Amino acid sequence: MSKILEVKDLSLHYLTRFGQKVHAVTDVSFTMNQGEILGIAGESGCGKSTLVNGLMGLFIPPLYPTGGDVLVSGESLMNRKPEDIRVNVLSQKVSMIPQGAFNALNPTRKIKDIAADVIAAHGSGQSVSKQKIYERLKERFDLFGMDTEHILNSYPIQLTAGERQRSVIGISTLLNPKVVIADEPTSALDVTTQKVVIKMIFELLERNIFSTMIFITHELPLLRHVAHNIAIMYAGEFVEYGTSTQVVHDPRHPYTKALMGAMLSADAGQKHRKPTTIEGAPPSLAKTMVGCRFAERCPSARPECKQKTQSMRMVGERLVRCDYAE
Amino acid sequence: MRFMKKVACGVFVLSFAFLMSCEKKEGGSIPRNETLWLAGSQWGDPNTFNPLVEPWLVAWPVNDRFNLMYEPLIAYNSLTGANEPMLGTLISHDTEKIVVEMQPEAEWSDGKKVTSTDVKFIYELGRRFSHPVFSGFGEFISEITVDTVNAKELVTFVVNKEDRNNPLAILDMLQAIRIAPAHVFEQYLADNDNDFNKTKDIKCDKDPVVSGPYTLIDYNNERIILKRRDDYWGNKVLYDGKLPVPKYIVHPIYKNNDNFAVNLQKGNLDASMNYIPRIDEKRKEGVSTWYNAPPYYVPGSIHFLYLNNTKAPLSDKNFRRAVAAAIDYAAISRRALSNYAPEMKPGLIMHSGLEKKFYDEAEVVKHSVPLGDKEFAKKLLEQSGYKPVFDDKDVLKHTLDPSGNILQPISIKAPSGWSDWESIVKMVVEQLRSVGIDARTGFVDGGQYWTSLPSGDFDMIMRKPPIAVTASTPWSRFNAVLSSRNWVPASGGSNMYENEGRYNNPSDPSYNPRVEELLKAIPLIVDQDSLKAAYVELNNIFLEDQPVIPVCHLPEEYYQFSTKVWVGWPTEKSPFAPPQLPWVGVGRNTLWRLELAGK
Amino acid sequence: MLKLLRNLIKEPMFVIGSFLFLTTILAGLLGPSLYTAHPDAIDSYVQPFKQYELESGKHIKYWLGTDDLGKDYVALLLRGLQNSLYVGFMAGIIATTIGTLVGLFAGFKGGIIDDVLTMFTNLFIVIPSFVVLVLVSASWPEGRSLTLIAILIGLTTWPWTARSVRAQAASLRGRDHISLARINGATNLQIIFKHILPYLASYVFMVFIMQVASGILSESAISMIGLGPVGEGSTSLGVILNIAKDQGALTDKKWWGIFPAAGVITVMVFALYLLNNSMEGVFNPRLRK
Amino acid sequence: MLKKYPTVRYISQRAIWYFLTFLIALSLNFFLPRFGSDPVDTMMAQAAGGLSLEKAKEMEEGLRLSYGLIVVDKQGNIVRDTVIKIDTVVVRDTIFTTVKESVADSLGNALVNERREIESIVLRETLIERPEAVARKASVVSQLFNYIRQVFKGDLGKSFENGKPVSEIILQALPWTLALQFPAILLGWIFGNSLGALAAYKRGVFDKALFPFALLMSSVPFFVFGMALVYFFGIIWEFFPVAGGVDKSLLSPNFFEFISSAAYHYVLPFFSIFLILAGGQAIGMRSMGIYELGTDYIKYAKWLGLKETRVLAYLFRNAMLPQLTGLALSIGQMVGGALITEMIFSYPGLGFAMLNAITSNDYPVIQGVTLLITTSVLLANFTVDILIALLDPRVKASLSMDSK
Amino acid sequence: MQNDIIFSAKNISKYFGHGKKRVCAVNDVSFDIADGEIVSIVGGSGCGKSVLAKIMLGLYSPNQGSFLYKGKQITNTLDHWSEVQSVFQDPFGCFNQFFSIRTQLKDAFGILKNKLSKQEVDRRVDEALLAVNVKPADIEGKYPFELSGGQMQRMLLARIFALKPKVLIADEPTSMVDACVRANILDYLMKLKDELGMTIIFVTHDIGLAYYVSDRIFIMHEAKIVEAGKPEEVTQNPQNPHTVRLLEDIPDINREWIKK
Repeated sequence: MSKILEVKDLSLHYLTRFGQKVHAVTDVSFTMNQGEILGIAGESGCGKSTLVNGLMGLFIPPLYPTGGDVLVSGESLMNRKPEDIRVNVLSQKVSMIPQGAFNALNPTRKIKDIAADVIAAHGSGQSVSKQKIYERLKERFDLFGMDTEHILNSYPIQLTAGERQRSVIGISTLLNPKVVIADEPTSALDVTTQKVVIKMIFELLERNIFSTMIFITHELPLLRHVAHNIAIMYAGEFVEYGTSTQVVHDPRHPYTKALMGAMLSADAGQKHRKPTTIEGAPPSLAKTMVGCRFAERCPSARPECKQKTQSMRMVGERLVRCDYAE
Repeated sequence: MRFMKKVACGVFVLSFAFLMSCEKKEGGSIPRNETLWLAGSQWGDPNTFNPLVEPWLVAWPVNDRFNLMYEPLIAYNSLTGANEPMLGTLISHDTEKIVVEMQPEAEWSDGKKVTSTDVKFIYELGRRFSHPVFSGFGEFISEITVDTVNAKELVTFVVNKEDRNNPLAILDMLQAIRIAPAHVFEQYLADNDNDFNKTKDIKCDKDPVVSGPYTLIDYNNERIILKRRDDYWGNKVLYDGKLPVPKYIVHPIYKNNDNFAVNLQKGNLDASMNYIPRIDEKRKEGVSTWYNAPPYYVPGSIHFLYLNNTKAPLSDKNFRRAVAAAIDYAAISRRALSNYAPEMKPGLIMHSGLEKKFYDEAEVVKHSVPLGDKEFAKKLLEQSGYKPVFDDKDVLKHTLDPSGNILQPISIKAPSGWSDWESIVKMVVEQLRSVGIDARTGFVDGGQYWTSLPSGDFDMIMRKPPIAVTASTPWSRFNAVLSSRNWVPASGGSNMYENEGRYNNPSDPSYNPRVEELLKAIPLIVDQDSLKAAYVELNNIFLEDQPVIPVCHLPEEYYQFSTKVWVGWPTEKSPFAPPQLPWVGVGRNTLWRLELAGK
Repeated sequence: MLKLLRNLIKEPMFVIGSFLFLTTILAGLLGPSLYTAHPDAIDSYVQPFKQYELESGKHIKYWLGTDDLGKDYVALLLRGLQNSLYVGFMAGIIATTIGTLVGLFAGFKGGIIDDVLTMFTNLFIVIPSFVVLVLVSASWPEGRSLTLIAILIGLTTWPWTARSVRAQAASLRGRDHISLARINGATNLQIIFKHILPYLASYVFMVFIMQVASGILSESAISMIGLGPVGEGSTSLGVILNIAKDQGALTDKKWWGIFPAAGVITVMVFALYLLNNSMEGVFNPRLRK
Repeated sequence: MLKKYPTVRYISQRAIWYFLTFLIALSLNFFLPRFGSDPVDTMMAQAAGGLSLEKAKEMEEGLRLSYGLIVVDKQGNIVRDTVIKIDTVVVRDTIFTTVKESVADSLGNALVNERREIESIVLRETLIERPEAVARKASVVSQLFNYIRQVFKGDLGKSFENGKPVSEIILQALPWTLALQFPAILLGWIFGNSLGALAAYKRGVFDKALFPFALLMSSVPFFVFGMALVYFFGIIWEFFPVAGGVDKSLLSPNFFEFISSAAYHYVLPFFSIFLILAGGQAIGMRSMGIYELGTDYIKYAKWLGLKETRVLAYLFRNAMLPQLTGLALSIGQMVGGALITEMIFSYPGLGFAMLNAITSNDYPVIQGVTLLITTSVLLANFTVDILIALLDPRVKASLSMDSK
Repeated sequence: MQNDIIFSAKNISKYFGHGKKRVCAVNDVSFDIADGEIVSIVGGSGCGKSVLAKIMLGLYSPNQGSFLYKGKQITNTLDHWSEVQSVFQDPFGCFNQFFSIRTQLKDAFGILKNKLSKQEVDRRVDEALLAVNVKPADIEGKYPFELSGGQMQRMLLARIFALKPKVLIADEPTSMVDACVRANILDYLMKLKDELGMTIIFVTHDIGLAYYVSDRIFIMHEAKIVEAGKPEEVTQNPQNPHTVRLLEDIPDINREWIKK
């Protein structure tokens, strides 16, 4: 088991158009080994998407790294030229499956052309014949058990939502990336399609197209089935980080507890269980914050929580950002 | 995408190559030092060069009185008043008949002689095909007879005593109607089943059969090019065997007033006949005119303000006279006309040129109101019972008529966009209002202008009657302004194409039959004293009644030339030809006298 | 809203644009009362197209010279500015009103009404408005007034507004707040004016600005070819240019007859474009990044 | 049959729509000039000076006939209706006294030898009925149908000014206009859009410098820019000719001579259209580009590490499609503005022909030119519609879905 | 019993378009909904559940079959809406950005047949706000864009608390909010039923949520109701394969969902 991805105290901020500094990610650290699937969960606006850009080394203004480091296979992504990142990192080392597959595909290009563009962008320089590229694509897309010819030769608008999502997955993993980041790949889909897509990702894992994945969603139950480890993110910080069983079945951080309490299912016995709810909204990331960021909404908050900045500590074999968690 | 890129690249490369090739090449252009560039007659696209087509449709130099390709029997010299020979020589003219002798040497470019057959052909077209343009034949000429004396043909035009009885008009025709080759057009007619309209559709632009010193070699929308005919019969007969100097004459077609001035100053154009403002400023660029000082040009026509004589208050003679007195003619010339109009004298007879002999200053002063005399105008208005009403800011509100009713504002029409007339009207309005006449500008679209003129739908309107300086001036001017021959009421759906102001209604008690009598009589008067007496009498009636207001005397045609390439132009100091471009009437004589500059 | 306005004020394009435009408006409104020379007053003693005149070494009589008749160009420019603005605003108001009403109605109603109105709108878009303007102006029987020109421009340019407003209104039609208003019992008029128009207000305003600019441009173009307004006091900037060009100002190197008026038109239009673009940047969040 | 080929079906639908629009434009073109004065009246007033009333009437009838304003039977003879006109004629009887005066004697033989003075005037009114054969005026509708028929025959009438068939005038002017406007608009569009896309993509200094400049360019009226070019490059520095399409002194030039002279005259008018158009297009493309930049597919393309040129190509291609629609819609405006440029440069194209026709109230030419402009704008729109259907898979897909 | 039937649908169908383009959204559906029930309509996207909800709301009328509200056809939509109200999916899109929340809550009273006095309206708005745990002072003078998504969704519910309609049609009110807000909303739906005895039609694609709140569940698939019954029956003992599929596809933490 080798370390594929190491994130050390990564902090990111971006500037709004009027110069406001937003600290979207603060002190995020984790390590991923070959073959590991990490789930990151959190409410919308918690900094998940900014983190994704940071993990890919895409510090395109107005996004700037505040501090920390990201290492992929031991190579740092910090302070590198965008062109270097583009040629050496993207699609090959770190790749991304975005949410909303419909909008992610260039509407005026056929799937095969978009895929060919990816190959061309990371080619060794000499041009490969169209025929060869097509064969390579066909081989890869055949893995998904779909009408490959139809998909490759279609424009995105001619495909169904599921086909599009699968095309995106196919394109993103075309160059066998070391790490795949899946950013809410299923959140716009209904439950049935969601399952199909997840199955497909697992198919790729099984075939060793890629082996390491970060899966971002706000559906904790889904992570329970997909991820080995789960990190809960709140207001730009990881608040709990542990194995999926630990986090889902035995949450320790008050926020994770609240999230789990709010989950409902069709299981017997769940009927008329009062779900927990969290009042209030996450704090604005544009302000400098003192103390626990969840303190305002925490049901078990103590007066000192608002002053004392919390840091991650081991609680029951997982990391929790709460001094009072047990 | 790639395809688009290729197209874009291709287009860029091509256009770049295209632009790189932009050097001025002399190659196929005609040599400047053999070419005379003249402009100002042809403004639109040339369409046809058929001499039988209506003059307003045919292209230069077949239209108007241009004698370069087709020639008339005689040519009128507006400087001397002489009728100079062209295809014929004027032998005699009296009140009964006009006799012209054909030039025996005159021949067409195809070698055939120009004979009386050609003359009769063109003059009888009007009768033969009821053609409106050549229609004068019946009204003015009762008969054309030919006698051969000593192998010379004498053509006699008999005045139609029964109809118009006007030998002056026949003289005008002789120099206006160019003779076309009868044998050519009879053939065309025969080819077209004698259908005159079909014959008119022939453009006559390829090797036309002409009698004049130049012939058409090329034309398009940009210019018309004529080339000298070295075997022109007239060189020997009329010009002591000399050739006209320029080998080519080019008429560039400028559709924009701007282009004339620029090209004259750059030396691209040798002479033009259009209006160019502030000509004195261009003098340093080698542009000259007949006179070196104002008015620069030779006046030849009068621009009028026509008044609707049938509509109150303009039906009141005194009101009209007040209007004439109120206008500041000098200011108009200075501000609106670049000083091209000489000092204004009242009446229909000009105090310059050949008409001067009919001008009687004492009579004019006696009968006319003083011009530009606002006090006089005010007094006259007051005496006639008109009363201006001013508001508290001393701005004229309206005018009251003698019975105390408010007069409708008097609108002065002019076609919008004719900037010199617009300027004149603006100034007249200002001046009339200052004496208490409620006048307004009424600029209308050109179409509206031309429609309201003959129908009489106006209060006052700017007008230049289409009168050329010919043997018949100033009679033709009096006739155009005063004739009640075809009088019809205004705005009744009937049009008048002369005397549009509807002066002298024959069925009105105030009708003055003397006007018509004199208009009929003058063309028949031979004795110069009697003629002057008649003109003075008619002019006095005009001055007393003031049916229209003469506003300024301007040249009939402008004539400015550049000395950058060609010199030897006629001017005040060297008046060997009239102040016209070397294509009109006897003005073409200039062509034999031009020299290259710097030689 | 306030925040958007505050952002707008921070926008340099907006500041420059509004400064330029307010300057032209103020010049048009106050100019004639500050600069009292009458635009139609003819100085019969100066040369035609006098470049400028210094009197007694100090007092400048003609800042920008005179025209061919001896009229003061500054006074003419102020009058022209006033008239061009009048035509621009009038045309803008007419086009925006008609366009907004047609667009709102078509976009809100949908269905067959939308189809018919859209077809009608497209018809008028593809028939070049310049051509219609030329045809009508050229054949208008009585003197063309400023108002007539403005109305003609307004009547030929409304389809642009209608088209864009329709698209916006149609996208709003399906929004939930319209459905909510409906089940709140709001009438169609209430929905249009309370629940659609406010959303389009900034957009309509931007379109209005563009219509004013295009009105000014169209007027100057039509005047330039000699089909502009006629009659006392209706001198517009295009008319000044037309007269100056007819009188040979361009070819006689009398630049003061052409370029000040041309410059004023350009500055006005530029200012309006700046305003429009800066507002688009602020009101359209996609461009904000 | 057509269902199988949705694109063909779409194109034929558009063709029908444009044809209907054309008919409406044709009617507008017919009716608008008739707001004003009767063209024949105008011609008569200009040409009939000095004619007798009978001749004038004959001429007027001839003109009306040639403009289809009166009804003709199958043999081509004018259909006449007999109208009884009742005129009130005031007959004046004058009683003269003869006065012998010296003035009379001096007037020569032709005049009566005595002058008579009016003693009194007696007025008598008489009613006269006179039958008159009046040419039957064609109704507006039949005129319209006649006009449409003529237009489809290619007969646009004759110029008032020189009797030249309008179609001939247009055919002579059209190549110049096409040669000027087509490349200027096309290249201006391509150049402007490329700059705009680049500015949107690069932002930064390039954008900051380009944007205000492009905005300024797009706010300069065509004719103002044209005049500035004429003034500086034609008159002050005399680099280029200020008027015309080709050297007027060329006599039967060979191809190269003609082209080089034409190119020399082409520079200023071309750039005056090209630069302004490019400015406007750059502004439009820039905001389209910025909009597209925010879209997910561009983000995704960047995440995938596509080459910068490729991302730019995505951007250009997709932002171009709405720009293409914009081009189609605004081509009428552009052509209108560009026609004025021709007037400034006295370029022998349609715009200049129209200006001259306007100044001389030559309605058939005005109508002919405006009709041609409208037609070509419609054709351009139609072409762009087809182009979009071919270029944009979204439109294509929606077409085939519609036909399902 | 007959009087207690709120909605009665007999073989209703609704389709859009004509000829070959015709799309059937609701196909031959029949059901009765009794007073005071919470009925969930569950199905995947495009199954026709939203169209059915709109028919109930009177925004569409069926092309075929009879659809009765309280035994009568819906003729006057304004009358209908005074008793049948709705909350929508997107809480942000539901409010007009240009008016304050309070104003818009008050505007809602326009639909009621008996006009209330100003004081009465104010009182009921305050009451409704308290019912959804919002202090009236907190939203005083606030505009929609100043609130978070969760708060906005509560405002929509406050509107219902204020109007007190007989029937509420909630069309996917939870699909665009985070998990914790979702629970909140369901709570209020229960509260509406419990406290005001409202009949609630709850449209969702998540059978888990339906199970949690409903008295009855309709499973829709391809424009038809394929299964209907009590939540326990439907979830514990599904008869239709589509129901089974819907249940299986939900990732439940306590159940095997996918092979790793």
